[in-house]
Amino acid sequence: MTLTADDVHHGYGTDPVFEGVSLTVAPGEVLAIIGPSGVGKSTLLRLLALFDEPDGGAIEFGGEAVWDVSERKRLDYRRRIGMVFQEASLFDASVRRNAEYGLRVRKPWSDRLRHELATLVGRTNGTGDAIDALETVGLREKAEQDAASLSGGEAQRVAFARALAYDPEMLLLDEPTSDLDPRNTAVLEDAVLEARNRGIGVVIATHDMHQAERIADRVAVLLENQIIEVGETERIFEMPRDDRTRKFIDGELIY
Amino acid sequence: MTLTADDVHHGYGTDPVFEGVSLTVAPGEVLAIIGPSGVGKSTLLRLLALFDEPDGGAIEFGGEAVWDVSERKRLDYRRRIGMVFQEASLFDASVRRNAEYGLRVRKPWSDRLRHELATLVGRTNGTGDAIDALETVGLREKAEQDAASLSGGEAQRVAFARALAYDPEMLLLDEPTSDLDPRNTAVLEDAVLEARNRGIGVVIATHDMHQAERIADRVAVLLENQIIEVGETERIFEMPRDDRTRKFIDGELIY
Amino acid sequence: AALGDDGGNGPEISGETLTLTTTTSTYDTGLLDELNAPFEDRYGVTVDTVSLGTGAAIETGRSGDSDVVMVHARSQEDEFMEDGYAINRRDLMFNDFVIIGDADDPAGISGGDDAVDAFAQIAESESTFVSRGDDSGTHTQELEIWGEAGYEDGDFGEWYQEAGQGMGEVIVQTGQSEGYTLSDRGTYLSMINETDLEIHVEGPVEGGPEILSNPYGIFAINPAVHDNVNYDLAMAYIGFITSLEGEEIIREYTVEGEQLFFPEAITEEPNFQQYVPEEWDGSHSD
Amino acid sequence: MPLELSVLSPLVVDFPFEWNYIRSIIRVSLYVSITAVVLSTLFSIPVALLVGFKDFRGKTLLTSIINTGMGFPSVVVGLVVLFTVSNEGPLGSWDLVFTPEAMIMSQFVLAAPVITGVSLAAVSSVEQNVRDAAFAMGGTRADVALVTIKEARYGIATAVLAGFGRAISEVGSVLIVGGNIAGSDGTSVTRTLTTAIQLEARQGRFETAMILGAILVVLVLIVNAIVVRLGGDTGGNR
Amino acid sequence: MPLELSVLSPLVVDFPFEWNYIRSIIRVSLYVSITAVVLSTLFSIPVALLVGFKDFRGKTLLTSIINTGMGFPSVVVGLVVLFTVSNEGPLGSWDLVFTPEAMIMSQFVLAAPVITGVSLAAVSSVEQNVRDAAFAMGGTRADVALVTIKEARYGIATAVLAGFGRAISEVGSVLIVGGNIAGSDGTSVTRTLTTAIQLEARQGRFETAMILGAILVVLVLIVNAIVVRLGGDTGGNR
Ligand SMILES: Nc1ncnc2c1ncn2[C@@H]1O[C@H](COP(=O)(O)OP(=O)(O)OP(=O)(O)O)[C@@H](O)[C@H]1O
Ligand SMILES: Nc1ncnc2c1ncn2[C@@H]1O[C@H](COP(=O)(O)OP(=O)(O)OP(=O)(O)O)[C@@H](O)[C@H]1O
Ligand SMILES: [Mg+2]
Ligand SMILES: [Mg+2]
Repeated sequence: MTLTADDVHHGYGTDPVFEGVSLTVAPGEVLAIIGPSGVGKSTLLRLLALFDEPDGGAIEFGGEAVWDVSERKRLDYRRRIGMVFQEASLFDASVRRNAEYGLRVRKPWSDRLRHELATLVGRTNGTGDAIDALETVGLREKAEQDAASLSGGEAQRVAFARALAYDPEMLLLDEPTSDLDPRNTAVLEDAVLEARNRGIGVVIATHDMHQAERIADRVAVLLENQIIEVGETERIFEMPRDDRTRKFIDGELIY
Repeated sequence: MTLTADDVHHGYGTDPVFEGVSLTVAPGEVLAIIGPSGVGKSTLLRLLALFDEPDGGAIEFGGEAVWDVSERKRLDYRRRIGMVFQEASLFDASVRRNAEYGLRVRKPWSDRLRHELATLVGRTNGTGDAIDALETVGLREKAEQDAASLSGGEAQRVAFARALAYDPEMLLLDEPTSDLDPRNTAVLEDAVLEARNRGIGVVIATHDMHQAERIADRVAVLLENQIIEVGETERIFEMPRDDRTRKFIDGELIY
Repeated sequence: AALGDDGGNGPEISGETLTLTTTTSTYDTGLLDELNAPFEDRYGVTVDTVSLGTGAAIETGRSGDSDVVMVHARSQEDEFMEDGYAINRRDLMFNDFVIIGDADDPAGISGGDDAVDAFAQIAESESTFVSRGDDSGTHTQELEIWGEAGYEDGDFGEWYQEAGQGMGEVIVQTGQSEGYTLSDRGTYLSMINETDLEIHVEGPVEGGPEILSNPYGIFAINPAVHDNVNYDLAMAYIGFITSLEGEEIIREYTVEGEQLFFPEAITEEPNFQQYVPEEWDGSHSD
Repeated sequence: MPLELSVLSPLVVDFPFEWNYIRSIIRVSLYVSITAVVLSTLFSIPVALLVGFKDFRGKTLLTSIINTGMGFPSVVVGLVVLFTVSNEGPLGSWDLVFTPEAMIMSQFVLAAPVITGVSLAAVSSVEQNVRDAAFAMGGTRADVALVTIKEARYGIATAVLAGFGRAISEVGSVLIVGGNIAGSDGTSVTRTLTTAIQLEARQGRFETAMILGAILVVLVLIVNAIVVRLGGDTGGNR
Repeated sequence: MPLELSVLSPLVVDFPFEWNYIRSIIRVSLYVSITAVVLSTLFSIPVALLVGFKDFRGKTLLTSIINTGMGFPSVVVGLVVLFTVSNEGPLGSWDLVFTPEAMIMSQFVLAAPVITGVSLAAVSSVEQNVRDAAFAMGGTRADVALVTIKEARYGIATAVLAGFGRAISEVGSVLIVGGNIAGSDGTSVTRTLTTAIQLEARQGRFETAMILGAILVVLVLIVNAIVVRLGGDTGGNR
């Protein structure tokens, strides 16, 4: 299923953040969004995750404008998207319950109630997929720890596992490795590539140019309220058409 | 003034995080602490910032064990330290008030009260140093924005400016550029180096090996509850004595 | 100093405050404002009137928190005197109790002049009866009538409800329950515009039986027990309201055109009984 | 000096009540207040969530009105409920005057603003990003509401306890709509602990009033302990 | 059918009071409740901060006791204060019986647990990392406390309003310790709006009780608006 932003305008109050942004991400590809701090990467990902209705333009999922359909239908779309925020945004509960959350909300209420009661009386069985996802990010043994007591990088990995656990069709990642050391970054990148190979579309906002080079199939450059350039990763990094792109990549662009 | 950790032991509950960590940072040098996610870098910085008393060992400032002196004296020490957290941890107020905070708490209560009253009736004059610090991180024009509405990278820069504003003798930075693009990273690194040149001692916990190479005079490698190696940056990166250091730097070490 | 117009012979009390505790039913008739205003003017003092349940009013005196107490519960007043807390008790005035109830009169007691019979009829017809249930003067009197009718506490059925509240609340409650209750005439008259209840059996003021009479007493708190009480002012107050002038104010106080209280402080007979507990045989209780 | 004595030695006073009487009063008190608080909670939490997270014109005004409700004088609430259930009132045919159900109505009116107001403050302090996370993981509105309640559980438990405290401790309205009725067999019909305390105090029996007060306080303590246990939090730390 | 009439037409009733009388009652009500709430706030917020952020044995118990205090029956509080200030009590020589100051004492006891309990929930929800930041920037304990209060300002404002609501709306204790005294010239000495309402209600004058109730509610609304303004928050969003 293709996710598309079509000439999207958006802003907070009177200040516009974008003026006409268009973007497409297809199944099985990784699209990196790069751009300086405060340019609107997180805002764009929130729009793609169907959080807020854009001020103008359309977000389309499989060709359908998601803000024109019923809320019920939009919920279905949302449930096919996994989102990892820039802040870990974990729930005040154990790591395992965090990782299971997406699976839990997809179950009928009767099952959930039964499961809560079982938890109350102490009989709980961890959901396999959630534990698998924690395993992927190397935090299986932290499953019963309180999420609030995790280190910065651990929290970030749990947030990633939480989105991976329910196996979405589309993954939106906002700086998912900003707090990670090289090895854990590699683990996450492997997981992203593995997801892509399963046909999942991935959008990743990143500041790490090396990361974009390593995993992105295509790169979109967000600058001055617009996507000034989008193309194959190699092409963008090696021969950017826009001079500002080159300057930004080289860390010379001042904002 | 030299900041020293002398054979420090610490942990949460029964799980130890360190078993005997010793470390010194002198005025006018940048010490980078590197190590995998969850190893205890943030915990160590909190100890150096005099947040928590270590379970064992001593933290010394200018040769004096800071947990043996009066609370009043310790406050003086604390006020000579600037700390930037891994999370931005901004106050729910304007960017300017965040940046001014360190200066504000150093004023006598009568001045503070007078200033609050002036603010209430609308007559406020931004403190020069705070505005300068915001200028340094390129956020002067965001001074009146609500801190809660900043982007991830903007918040991180404000947190840095907040610690810089009151001109501490020692700067403790926990992943200060994790959410920043290359250009803003360079701006912060310049500010750090400029501070070092003014004789300020800097400890920076970072996952970015390139960053450590760029700005650190010395590097300490934290692994397996210990500092396994500490030395000149070039030496650590080019000929680490410990095999684990090399593996960690190359991103091969699995935890 | 603003001396009173008693010529300055009495103790210097100008500017002081007298605390009077009384029952809610007495207070709610509004009589006390009529009495206090001229007293305050004359002596240049202030009267703080606190209305409480009968028991609480007396208890407040017992701890020395009030200076003068006005209630209508002779047996409790007597006990208080015997304990040595109350002195210089005077009979002040009387009015009477009336049996009031729903206009439809389900027990058919209207027009009778025997309170005991009326109570018996209420019990037999199992009509709702709302009792004060709070050991007040009114409640004590009610229980006495029930006793005469052959009912002791505990003989009652579902129809008998103890409200445990002031007279005003009980009248409201009786109106809602379409039942009967015993009320002092003063409170009933002061609420006549607020209730549908009617008088079915009159008290002695209107020629009814003596068992429905309701005498009020007033006494000072013994300054030998509580040296902080304002005894001089208390006695000035008692003196004032049992004077000819005070009696006149009481006699002339009307609500809805009806006289509420009948002064009896000044009588032709000496009536020594007003100063001592009833049935006092002259021997010291110790 | 009986007052002084009574303060110093309430425990040596013989227990002055029939157990039967006390038991029936406790039963009425708990039945009325717990029912009222459960109903208020079911009403208040959704209201708090709606007001807390929807933006609309007049929101500040509505918040002020809710907070003002925390200061409704109980006597007036009692009168309003009395009018409603009185023979001539709109619910006159339901025959609710002087019944525990009427008391529940008035305590509902008293407790609901407290529970709503305090819950509103509690849910408002839940970080937007946690709510966003619930939404992003595919949560429906109900799921987001549940997550919010869980994050604010300590504040909400406090809200419920404050509402319960207000309900079980108030005397003005239950006296008016309940009538403080005890049957002639000495068991409570609409007499609660507070109205019984009031009755003892009217009669100047301050020691017995204090004993009833102590029973009430112990009951509240027990209920609080249960709510805290169910809330799953030891309070003070989150 | 006076009840029904009074419900339907409270507004056509002529205003039945002297302004002088009403003014003096309002003055006493506000003086007593505002003083009590200011004192409780000064007491409660430091307690809430201490309990919220210190770890000690018996913390859960203390929290339970505070929450239980929200359910103290006002009549019992009135009696306890009466004993204290009574001629024979420990403060007997201060001559506080039936004074506004005694009423302040009892409302303090009633409001303080509410303000403490709700503030405790509010400050507990302040993120540790914001407190840490204040400390790291060189803040003293007082500075960290101030930051915490500022972050929790909406919850604390709600706490103060809940305490104010409890104080100004209660009738049980002020009746006992204040005595509901009005001078014979028709000005209030210790009569508050609630005791005046109670007085009207027990005399069956429900319309006038309702009018006084409306005045009380309007007062509370005004005070709430002022607190919200001072709190600097429109409520509901942070
Ligand atoms: N309050 C706490 N209670 C229990 N365990 C904790 C607590 N805080 C941290 N920990 C644990 O202590 C370890 C060290 O945490 P710390 O935050 O110091 O790591 P770090 O090196 O900064 O990691 P990162 O690079 O991911 O930020 C982690 O395993 C973490 O789970
Ligand atoms: N709620 C808000 N109200 C007002 N302005 C906002 C709000 N949220 C974000 N902004 C502003 O919108 C701009 C874009 O923010 P956004 O978070 O999308 O940036 P970003 O590209 O993700 O930046 P970063 O790389 O620093 O995370 C920023 O300038 C920010 O200050
Ligand atoms: Mg962002
Ligand atoms: Mg860390």
